Amino acid sequence: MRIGYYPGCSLLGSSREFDESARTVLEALDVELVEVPDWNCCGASSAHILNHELSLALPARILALAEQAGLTEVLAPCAACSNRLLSAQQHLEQHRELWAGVQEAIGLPYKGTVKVVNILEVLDRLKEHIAVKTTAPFTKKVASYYGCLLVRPPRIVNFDRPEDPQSMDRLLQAVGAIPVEWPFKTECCGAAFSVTRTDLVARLSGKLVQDAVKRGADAIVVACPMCHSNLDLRRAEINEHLQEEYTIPAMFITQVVGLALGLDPKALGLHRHMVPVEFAETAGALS
Amino acid sequence: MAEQFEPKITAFVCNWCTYAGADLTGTSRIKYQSNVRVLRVPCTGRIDYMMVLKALHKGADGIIVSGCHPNDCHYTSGNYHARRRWMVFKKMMEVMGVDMRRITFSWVSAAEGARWAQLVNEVTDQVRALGPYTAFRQVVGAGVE
Amino acid sequence: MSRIGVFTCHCGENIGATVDCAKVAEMCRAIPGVVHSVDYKYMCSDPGQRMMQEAIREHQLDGVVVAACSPRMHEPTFRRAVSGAGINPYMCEMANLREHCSWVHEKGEATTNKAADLIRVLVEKVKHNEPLHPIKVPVTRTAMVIGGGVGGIQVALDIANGGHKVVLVEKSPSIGGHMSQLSETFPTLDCSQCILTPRMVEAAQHPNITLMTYSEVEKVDGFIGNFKVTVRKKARKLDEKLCTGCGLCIQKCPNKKISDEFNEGLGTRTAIYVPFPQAVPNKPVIDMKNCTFYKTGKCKVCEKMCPTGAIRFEQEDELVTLDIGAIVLATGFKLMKTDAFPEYGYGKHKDIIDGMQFERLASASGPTSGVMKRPSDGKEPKTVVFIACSGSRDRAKGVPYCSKICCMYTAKHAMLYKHKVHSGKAYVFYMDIRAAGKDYDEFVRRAIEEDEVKYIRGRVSRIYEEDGKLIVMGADTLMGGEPVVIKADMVVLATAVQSNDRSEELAQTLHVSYDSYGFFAEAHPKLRPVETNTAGIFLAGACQAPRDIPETVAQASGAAAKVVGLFSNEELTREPIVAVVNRQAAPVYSTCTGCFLCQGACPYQAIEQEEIKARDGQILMTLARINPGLCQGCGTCVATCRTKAIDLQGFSNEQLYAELMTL
Amino acid sequence: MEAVIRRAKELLEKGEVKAVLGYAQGTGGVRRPHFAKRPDQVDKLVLDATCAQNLAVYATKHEVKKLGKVAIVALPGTQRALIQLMAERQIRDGEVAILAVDGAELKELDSAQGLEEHLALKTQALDAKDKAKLAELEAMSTEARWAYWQEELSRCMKCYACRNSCPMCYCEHCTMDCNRPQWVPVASHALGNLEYHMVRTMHLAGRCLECGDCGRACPVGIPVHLLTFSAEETIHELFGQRAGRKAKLDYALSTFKTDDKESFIR
Amino acid sequence: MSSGTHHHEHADTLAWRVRQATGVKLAHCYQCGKCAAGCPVATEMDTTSCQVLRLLQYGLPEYDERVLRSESIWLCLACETCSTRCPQEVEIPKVMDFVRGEALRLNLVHPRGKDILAFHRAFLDSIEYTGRLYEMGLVADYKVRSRHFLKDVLLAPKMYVKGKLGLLPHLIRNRRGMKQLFKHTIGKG
Repeated sequence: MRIGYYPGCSLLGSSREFDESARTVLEALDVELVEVPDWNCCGASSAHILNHELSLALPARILALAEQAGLTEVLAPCAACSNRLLSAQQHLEQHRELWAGVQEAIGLPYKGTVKVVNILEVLDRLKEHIAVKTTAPFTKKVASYYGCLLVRPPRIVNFDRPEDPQSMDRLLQAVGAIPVEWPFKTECCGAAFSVTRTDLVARLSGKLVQDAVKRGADAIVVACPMCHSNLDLRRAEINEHLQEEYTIPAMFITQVVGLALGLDPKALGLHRHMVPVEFAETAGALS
Repeated sequence: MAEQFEPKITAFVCNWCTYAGADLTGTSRIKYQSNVRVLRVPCTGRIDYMMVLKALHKGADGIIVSGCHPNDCHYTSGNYHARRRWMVFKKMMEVMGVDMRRITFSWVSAAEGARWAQLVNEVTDQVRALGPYTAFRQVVGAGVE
Repeated sequence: MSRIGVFTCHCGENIGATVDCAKVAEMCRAIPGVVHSVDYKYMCSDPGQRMMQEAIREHQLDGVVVAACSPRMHEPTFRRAVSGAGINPYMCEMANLREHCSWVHEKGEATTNKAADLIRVLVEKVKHNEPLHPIKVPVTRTAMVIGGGVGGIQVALDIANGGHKVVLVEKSPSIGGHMSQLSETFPTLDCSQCILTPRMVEAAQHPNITLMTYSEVEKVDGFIGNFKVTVRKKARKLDEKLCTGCGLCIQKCPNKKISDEFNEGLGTRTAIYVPFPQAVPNKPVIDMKNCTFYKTGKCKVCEKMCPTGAIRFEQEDELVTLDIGAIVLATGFKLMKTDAFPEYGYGKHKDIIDGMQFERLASASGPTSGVMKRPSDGKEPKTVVFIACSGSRDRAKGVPYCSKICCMYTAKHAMLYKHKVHSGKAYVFYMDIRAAGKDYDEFVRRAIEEDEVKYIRGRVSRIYEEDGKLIVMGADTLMGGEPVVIKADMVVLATAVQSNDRSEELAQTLHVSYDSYGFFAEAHPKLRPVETNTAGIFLAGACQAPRDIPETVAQASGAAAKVVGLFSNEELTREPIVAVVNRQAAPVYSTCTGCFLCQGACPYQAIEQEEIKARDGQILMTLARINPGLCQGCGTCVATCRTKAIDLQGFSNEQLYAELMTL
Repeated sequence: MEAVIRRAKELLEKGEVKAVLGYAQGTGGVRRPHFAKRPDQVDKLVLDATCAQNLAVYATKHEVKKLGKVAIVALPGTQRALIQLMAERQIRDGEVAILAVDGAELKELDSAQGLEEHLALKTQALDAKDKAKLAELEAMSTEARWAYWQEELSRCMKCYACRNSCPMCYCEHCTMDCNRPQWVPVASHALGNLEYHMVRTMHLAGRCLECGDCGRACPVGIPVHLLTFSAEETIHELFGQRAGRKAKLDYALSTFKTDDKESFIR
Repeated sequence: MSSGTHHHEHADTLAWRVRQATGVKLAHCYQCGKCAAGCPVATEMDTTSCQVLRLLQYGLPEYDERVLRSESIWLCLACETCSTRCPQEVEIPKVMDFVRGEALRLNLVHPRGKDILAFHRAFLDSIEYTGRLYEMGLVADYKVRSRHFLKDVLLAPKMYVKGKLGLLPHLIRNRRGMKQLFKHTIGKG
């Protein structure tokens, strides 16, 4: 399988391990990733909060570049990125009158032919493959955390079901994990307020951490760098807010799959977490 | 003062909505121009395009075709069938070069007395402004009837 | 050459003041074919009518134009008058000099001329009028009522008491419908079964009523007064005549763990069963899907047990065809299921139930004998949340309409709960309280004021489970949308009322129209609420739109009255304003080409096939034939017919052509 | 071609059909319809690009019907005509053996259902010349269009060649001949011609197979086919359906959608 | 279809501008409160989502201004929980987006909204110059703009150790293109 790849900014920085683990795992599954040449930031929430046209142009440039590179499908592991790309794409689909302006802005032709997919969709396709290749079943209780952007708004992403989604759970079961019955799969973690309203993030993400532990989860599994940084980078604030030391790690789905495939924890970037992943499998990685 | 042109307007209306609506115009004593001659049929579904052609044949300068609003048809769907027929008829007439500004399709319900008066006045004024439909009259004239 | 009389009416000042009636009468004398033309102050008055009749005789008139008010006003009057003088009523037309002329135009020559024009047009029409005669259709005076709920039972009883035969068809093994599942009824809180069961028995025993339970309508042919209905009697696997209803078979049936429909899945039943103790008829059916014998070929315990040997394992469905004069649809409704709500857990929480399930929990005859126990663990719920508008008024995930009965039954449920669990807390999330009805609002106020049910105005965004509690996340819009979280033991969703399963299918079988939600459509939303657009088929109850019991019963009696009215004569007479396909002598037979393009255009399925056969029975041609019983005279087919083989009596091509040619 | 002839011969020899209707060499290079009633008459059959006429027009004629089952060499236009005729109950299944010819491909069918499946695979498009002409008309002013047709129709002499050539004008008693009332004047004068062509167009709207025979048939070269074409295209635009494709009657003008657009209604 | 003429919100109201820009018709909201009920930050808001819609429904200048000046519009996380559950399919986040833009344009941004704004500005600047987000730069820039110099001083080094904070920005090749892109979009307004 050959597929376009748009890592997005945070996978170059705060969520490097997502990029690393995604690349490692997909390579192990014989997927060839073709990085979108000279890609730019999708604009995240900032662009669409401040300027509508900008929030269209930035994703449009990425998609146009992908088209130019002859890609028909682009994987955007970052849920925020894939959501932005999809919304822009759909909006442009419905408003052809905007194309001229956008194309002028990005200085590229835009055809809107590229299909944007998220990491779960790609892994789901490889489920059998993964099952076969699983050498070290990840026999932990996990809280599968989808967050907002993977499933909402349904009319944009139309992926899985908007409430109590199942795709990640199925995937986790495939690698031996035991998903706990968890009501907060799609509760918001505080998202873009990571820097500006850390207090809010602490409260919202705190609720998640607390409940996941209460329901016996050993790890929270995520597919979104924003969720991850809020649950991992912000753990100090969370624990302070909850007045308790929560050590449950937040792992990227790609890391979990990676471990199950018996890949090197370091290659999966497990050593980069603020909240250590103190499972036997990863012991080596953390020394 | 020069005699102003008085157009001949023929209206085809259904019995249950527009005819009743026109009755209400009367009972409400709303005045409108007297150029219009109303032909009553049970339902717009009954209105054969031949009738419209014959009205033109007899020198109508303007034509009104009106019935129940969608959903209100006394016969549940006669007006829907009529609506389709008109769409195709209108296109055919346009292709033939007939001036469709002279044919007005409308919905007037039994409750819309004022609307009927307004419709008749609008059409009458519009057609008066257009002047006599000489193009068609010439054709009729050329035919020995 | 026709001899037409024109009678111009002044209508006092109404026409006379604006139109010069004398002049009009004068002008009309000049119209070829007009042999008599007069004007008169009040043509509709007795002397006016008498004058007209004398003139008809004196001048041997064969057609009449009355130039007066709107035909929609006095056409019947004057048609009666002329027929009194011995000419066919349909030889009389009216020119509308009042509503369409004198009342809407200024006095003056133009107006007077217009008046004359209007008459001229109708004179030409009358010249082409044909004497018409009312259409007579024979009526089979047996009614069929489809659906044996409270509505259907009421219709059946009313018609039967009116002295006519009724066949009551019910798809389930017993009549009674939803009402038999209810515990108490609003706003009186009287026991549902106590008021319903006597009616059920009465219906079963009524000499004029034939019950066909466990039966479904399969096919309907014919038209008003003359339907042929095919009913499938599903095999009960039982000889009803032999069965005494002793219930021994039920006691002994080894297969006891089948989810019980009557108790909405909250209880269990056996494979051979009667839905509920008061069932009518009180005769069991074997549920083949779950019967051990049909699954394994062994068992037959019931057969061994049955003292009268009534069990019939080999019994097959039976098709019965009946002659029916009128049909009443009373097929009721269904409730949206709790699994339809993503944000409420897709139905995975046992303790989130729907209204009908609550009725069973509250019912003395229910699975808990009326004791409040929540389904998951049988514990008594201390806090119960009721959510109105679950799926109703929800264009996104439910239905956009208001289900109408929920406000009331939710209040009732909260009340019943409080009466059973005094210490309990009852919360109701609502958007509006729609309690328009006799003693309805008082009832709701009682729930709030006396039983201290807490009403919160807001929708619930989400429900999830935590530590055995259901966390209900709502908001109070009367406090600016402040979030309200309630930890509940049980949640009752007042789920939307929907049209019953297979209602579209049934509508198509009967050729009645239905709305986009599958509710049957009434012929006129205001003036013909119990009729359908198909003559002879009527509506009662929630199959038309959400309805409560009083409304259903009222409408049922209304429908019954319509049927009894229809049955009051052996024949029904109808206006002869109908379409006809022309017929001519052989070898032409008709100008109809048998293309049947007209068929689709008919709103009433009135166009049938007619085969012209030679003596040897060989089919010479197939023509369209219009069933005068079904045709309502819209004329859409006439305008559709290319060869003008179809014409509309009273508005024929010749009449309209003649009118047009005088313009 | 050979395949067609071979099959035609077979059918006649086996007596499966009473006649085969196809094309034969006419005078001056034109093709004329040819009835082969005996195997030896089959050799006359030709089939090439110059064969155009819609042979379905004969399928409804008494003379043909009373022969019994006949085989018809059916080019796409003829195929569409035949299925439409079947939908309008003018031909019954099995009454005609259809030798459906599409380019080199030959397929034998004898039921409407079979035809529907066959036609479902085929696309149908106006020929470029007609498309262009329609566009041109569209572009004209109302007055210009009026003038154009007046000019064209001035040559019409109501010979009814267009009517007779049309497979869908099978009515034995055409409105034109109906005289109670005489909606359309019989005489071939400006009004009579205009109304005739208007009515013809309306009668074929939703039923025209766009075979173009009417236009070809006109002895004075009036492009009457453009009228029915534009009507048919209108139907397609408005209601997304085409005549001559369905086995079951689906006539755009005897059905409706509650949300049919009605922008034109005041 | 009906003879009645369609009546739109008055052209100078915020509601009307919302409709023009986003296509969201505020009249659709029937104030059931489901949005607020599920909103993760409803408790933080001075004006809950359904109140915001309610105020807009009035079309009164003073109420419009109350919305524009509210903190709520800056607290909306665009998590789309409300729009996903709204029975009337009102796309509330779209409304919030637009209203924020208006607050900015009319210079009515709530004091506490300014920090959030600062962050987004810093974010976009970072992209404008480098094409990709330069987190280190962003944080620094944000601190300057928001004057929260001490925020996250403890976190940054940890991240650096974990290799999560590159000291140098990632640059894209076609930076002129990026400039042009900004000029043609946000640069216009």
